[in-house]
Amino acid sequence: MSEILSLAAANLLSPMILSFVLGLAAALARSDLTVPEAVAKGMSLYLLFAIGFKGGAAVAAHGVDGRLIAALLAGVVLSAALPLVAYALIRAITRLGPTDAAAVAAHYGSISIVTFVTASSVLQAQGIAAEGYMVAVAAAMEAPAILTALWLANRAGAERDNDPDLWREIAFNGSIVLLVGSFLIGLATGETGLAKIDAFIVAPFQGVLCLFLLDMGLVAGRGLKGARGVLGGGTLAFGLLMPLIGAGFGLATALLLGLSPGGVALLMVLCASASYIAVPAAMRVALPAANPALSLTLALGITFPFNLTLGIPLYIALAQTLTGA
Amino acid sequence: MSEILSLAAANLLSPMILSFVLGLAAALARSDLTVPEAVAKGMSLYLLFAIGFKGGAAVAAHGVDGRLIAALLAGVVLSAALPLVAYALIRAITRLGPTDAAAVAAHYGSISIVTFVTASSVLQAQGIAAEGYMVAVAAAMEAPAILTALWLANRAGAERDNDPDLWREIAFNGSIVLLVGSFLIGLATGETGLAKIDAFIVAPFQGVLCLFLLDMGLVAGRGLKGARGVLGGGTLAFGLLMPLIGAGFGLATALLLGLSPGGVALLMVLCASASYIAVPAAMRVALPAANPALSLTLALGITFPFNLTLGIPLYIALAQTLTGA
Amino acid sequence: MSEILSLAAANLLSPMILSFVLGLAAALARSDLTVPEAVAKGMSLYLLFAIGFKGGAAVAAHGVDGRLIAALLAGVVLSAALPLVAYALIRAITRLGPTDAAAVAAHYGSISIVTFVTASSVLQAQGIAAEGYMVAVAAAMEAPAILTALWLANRAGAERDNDPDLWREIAFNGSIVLLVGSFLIGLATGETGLAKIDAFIVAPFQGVLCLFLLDMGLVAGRGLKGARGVLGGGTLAFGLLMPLIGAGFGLATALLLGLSPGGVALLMVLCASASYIAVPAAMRVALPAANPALSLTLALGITFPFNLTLGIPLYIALAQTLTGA
Amino acid sequence: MQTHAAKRVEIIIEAPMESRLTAALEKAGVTGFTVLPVLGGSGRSGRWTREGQVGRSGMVAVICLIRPDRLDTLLDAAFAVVERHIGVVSITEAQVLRAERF
Amino acid sequence: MQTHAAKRVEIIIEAPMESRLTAALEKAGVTGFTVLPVLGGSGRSGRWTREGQVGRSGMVAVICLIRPDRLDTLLDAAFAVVERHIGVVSITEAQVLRAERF
Amino acid sequence: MQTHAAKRVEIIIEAPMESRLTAALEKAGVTGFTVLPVLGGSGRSGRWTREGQVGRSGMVAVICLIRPDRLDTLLDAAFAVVERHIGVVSITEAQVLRAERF
Ligand SMILES: Nc1ncnc2c1ncn2[C@@H]1O[C@H](COP(=O)(O)O)[C@@H](O)[C@H]1O
Ligand SMILES: Nc1ncnc2c1ncn2[C@@H]1O[C@H](COP(=O)(O)O)[C@@H](O)[C@H]1O
Ligand SMILES: Nc1ncnc2c1ncn2[C@@H]1O[C@H](COP(=O)(O)O)[C@@H](O)[C@H]1O
Ligand code: NA
Ligand code: NA
Ligand code: NA
Repeated sequence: MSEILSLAAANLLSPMILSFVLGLAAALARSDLTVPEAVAKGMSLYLLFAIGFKGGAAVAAHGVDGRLIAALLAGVVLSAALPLVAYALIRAITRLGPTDAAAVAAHYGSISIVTFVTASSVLQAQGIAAEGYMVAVAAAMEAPAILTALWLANRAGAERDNDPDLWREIAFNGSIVLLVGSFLIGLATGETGLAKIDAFIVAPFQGVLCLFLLDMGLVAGRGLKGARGVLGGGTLAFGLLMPLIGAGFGLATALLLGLSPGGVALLMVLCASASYIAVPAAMRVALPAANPALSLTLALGITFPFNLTLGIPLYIALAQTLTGA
Repeated sequence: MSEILSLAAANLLSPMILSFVLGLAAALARSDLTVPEAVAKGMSLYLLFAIGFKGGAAVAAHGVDGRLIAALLAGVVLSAALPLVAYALIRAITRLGPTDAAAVAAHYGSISIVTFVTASSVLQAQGIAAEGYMVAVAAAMEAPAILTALWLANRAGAERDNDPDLWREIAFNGSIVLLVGSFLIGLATGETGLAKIDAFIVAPFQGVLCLFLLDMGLVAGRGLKGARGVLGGGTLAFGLLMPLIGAGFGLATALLLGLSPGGVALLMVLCASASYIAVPAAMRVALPAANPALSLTLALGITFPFNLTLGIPLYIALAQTLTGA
Repeated sequence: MSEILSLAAANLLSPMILSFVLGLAAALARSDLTVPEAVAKGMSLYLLFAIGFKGGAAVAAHGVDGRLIAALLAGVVLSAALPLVAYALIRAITRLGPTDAAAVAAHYGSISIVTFVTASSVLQAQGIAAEGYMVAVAAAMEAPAILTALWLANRAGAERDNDPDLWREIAFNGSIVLLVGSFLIGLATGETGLAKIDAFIVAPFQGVLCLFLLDMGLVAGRGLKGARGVLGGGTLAFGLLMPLIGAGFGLATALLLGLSPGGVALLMVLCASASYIAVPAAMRVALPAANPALSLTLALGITFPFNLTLGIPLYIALAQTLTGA
Repeated sequence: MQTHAAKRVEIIIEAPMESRLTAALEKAGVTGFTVLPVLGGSGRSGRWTREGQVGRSGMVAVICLIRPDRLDTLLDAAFAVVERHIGVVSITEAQVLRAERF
Repeated sequence: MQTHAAKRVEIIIEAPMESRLTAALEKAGVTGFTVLPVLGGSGRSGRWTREGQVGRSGMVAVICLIRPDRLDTLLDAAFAVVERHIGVVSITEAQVLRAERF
Repeated sequence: MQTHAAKRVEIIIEAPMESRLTAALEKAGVTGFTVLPVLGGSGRSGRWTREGQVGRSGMVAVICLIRPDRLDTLLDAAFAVVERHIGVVSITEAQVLRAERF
């Protein structure tokens, strides 16, 4: 326990987390500090490209693990199943109607790639290895949750648009395509490819992540300020409970799969985190009656900071203890 | 021959080319992946600044080669003469009218700086030296083609605006100014200057180029999708033949000038490539009746990918064989 | 003297200053070269973050100097007092009315962070150490000048809006928050934190500064071109005299405080430089009748280039001579 | 100078719906429109700015100039898309040059 | 399709004044508006473009669709803010769909 | 509040022509205008978006508020520039505050 706390403290004192805190504080103090939209988007492209490429190169270096397919399948199942848990929980402890509950559930079944990137960074700093293909698992977990959530909303009779383009849009969502594409490029070019571009995607990675988390803090803080009244006690509790429940499912699955300690921690992070990029846009199209501020504030204002500060060190500590590492 | 093929294969398996392919594939699959305009512009400023500066610093280090002036003049002549060849070819094998043919010819006389940058990178990776002043030659080749093309259009009686500002705009086009300016800065500050900023302009260069080529793939792919019907068989053949013809002229000139193997390859690349930045804007002003989609699709959708994937390794192999290196 | 000149010459021949000159020349030649607004903003965020963090990490490494509080207080007093000098001078040698004079005075009491960043870079290149907390002094000097200037305008009966939000906006201005915040992060995480991100904030720093100064040159050049007629001989003289006067006050104060040679030079630079980010926006809100083009052209078109080219080497040479280093 | 009566329709709509709206317009034979970026706004669903979002898709403004007799076709097509979504539609009287273009 | 008379007010104002304008509008009960970015312009205080500034705050355009009877309230609120500042205010007649939203 | 009749002219034009248009306007004595960015559009020359271009110059929208009696001067000046280029010009009736500014 004290070990977890000291890990958490070390995590909190990293430039990355403090940059996030700075952004949060600046937003709450109503500072006009902003990262231009184009720059934030550019940094997220950089992070996706780098993490995908490095994952692919790692798989190329260590050979394809027999568990890759199993892990991918497990990711798809988790992403599709967690919205059911989330939906039941949110209906039980809040007064949200079925449409809003389904939209929130979609966010929590899907994943937050920045949380994943931050966790990978922390693992690397602590010298804990993880399976390179976990980025492919992350990509596989983006979309299935949306299907389950729409099914839930439909079942509850929610008005929803039937839109043939939506499925293509979800499957070829920019972040999925870039993550999978750069993973494949890393896999194809391996160590040789990595050597050519590591001064770009390895060395400055953590620094870019700092500036990106600064922006995430600003956005999360502004979202929280704008959402006074949107969040009640029940929804707040959901935003803190659901990541722990998700992490539990991730932990059990990862142990079953026999992943390495780092891999276990990353699957926990994926299950614990909630989407705030791909899913919100899909919900606007498919469930226009759902309140977008609600899901976004929960995912970005409550769950993301929780995972970033306390969640990640907790999941890593548990993963290490339970794999006996 | 088999050597060329294996070179081409190695080239195709580099992170840079694969990033371009990823962008192309994402666009064709109608993914919403996009690089923000400001970020793409920022990366192109970076690439121009870095390539110009390194060229200048190389000239400062190795001394001004007596062939510099001759190479510059040859570049101007090639840029002014190639539109005549392109015009004749396009009129012969397509049904385009004189205005459209002249506009296309302007694009092919001018150059694509990204193709040049990629070729420089490939040469460097293979340890083949090239004259540092080739970037100055690239800058010199941007504009003359426009003059020839306007003369051709005029002769054919095309309606065109006589615009006194146009010439200043072409001569002080942003990419020419930045390329020449950073070349001069590199020349003035030499190795000392380079040492100060090489962690910025040398180490991450290839990585930035990957992300930039990803965007080029997206743009080229979207252009191709939007241009169904614009390109017939004749124009398509032109887009593949013209780079080879241009490269032939470049090869002959470079051998006459006695350039190094790397320099020969780069002059071939300049002659083989077609502009899609400076020339399109100039054509909109001077030849408003020309269809902009046509030139852009040819230059960016056909010739650029051809040069990037097959052209560059082919030109390098020929340059090495014929200079006996 | 000849030493100052050779220092100035060496300074002028650095890639950074030449990039600024390139931007200036391109703007005056009416080139369409531009750095997208978002990219320029992104680079300025990077520079603020990097300089703040490094300052904080330096303080963490060398221990908090007893002079930190004294230096901060001195900065606040200088920023509040210099507008009085500037106001008197501008009223004496130009025909500007009290409102315009007060607005100009606010700019000169406040500071230009890019001038500070460039001076820090020059010092580092010459191996001259400076107190890490000078970035905190820079942050402290941003705002007080605005108060004095508004008091001056009020006293002269200028029409001005009384706006309760203005003070919060000034105090939590984005650049102040980022500078102070990253300073604190650097202080908290120290050398360990710096080691994690130095490949991002240290190695490429000077290169990014080059591109940023290129943009500053473009903006300054365009401002100068647009402001023909705005600047008379008197205002021009003010733009060249005031930095020297400010530097004098900075010098005297720094010697009193007993700062290191680098610290003396930096305080001179802060006093000599004029704001063109935080103050202009505040003036638009509080003194809408003041002509914004006037202050901006003076600060950015006259004083900034003067400091960048001649001022910085002069201040460094004086600081070294007078501290006996 | 010779001008011709037209309608100027301005549709402010969520960015993820843009491609659906323009597809519907094209299907209805409306092939002329211009898309402008939007920085922020306020309405029944509250205040938003681009800064408060990550994906930051936000909203866009679509402007159509159209012959008066084609207005209803356009409004029907547009309304089918925006109906259940947030956003506003406004119409003003306008004059255009070069009527043959519309 | 059923439309309703409305006024379209367009206010072009310095960016540092944007939050003050929207606060004044909200205080006056105007809760619907859209903010568009501006690249440059020209007026009595001369020509400017985003490229000529560093902070580059520039200007923004605020568009309000409003019921005709609420126009004066809006103009009074807006005028109090823009009065001493550079910028322009224009009003056009418009029709809107879904009047219940305004 | 006192308002004055004016015309609102909106010109959507290719970005490389922007400086030519504003120069022509200024030459014709029109010194007030605002330039807005454009994300994409569709017209007789097909569909385009900023994403489909490299130089990505695209188009811009220029808005002029002008006294009714000066409209023809403006349209003549604008038309001379846009004549052979793609783009559209529309005019709406407007009211402005602070007429002395126009
Ligand atoms: N009255 C209005 N005038 C101008 N824009 C509006 C108005 N009402 C809503 N909007 C725009 O439409 C968006 C969604 O509006 P709403 O559906 O009312 O939440 C807002 O964020 C504004 O950008
Ligand atoms: N007549 C006009 N038509 C359109 N926009 C204008 C007009 N006059 C001024 N503006 C805009 O308002 C800004 C400030 O105008 P001014 O206060 O006249 O300097 C200009 O930069 C333009 O963006
Ligand atoms: N009817 C229209 N309504 C609004 N914008 C239009 C219209 N027609 C053309 N445009 C704009 O003008 C550009 C060029 O039109 P065109 O010259 O018809 O190809 C288009 O890309 C649109 O941005
Ligand atoms: Na999840
Ligand atoms: Na060529
Ligand atoms: Na100062």
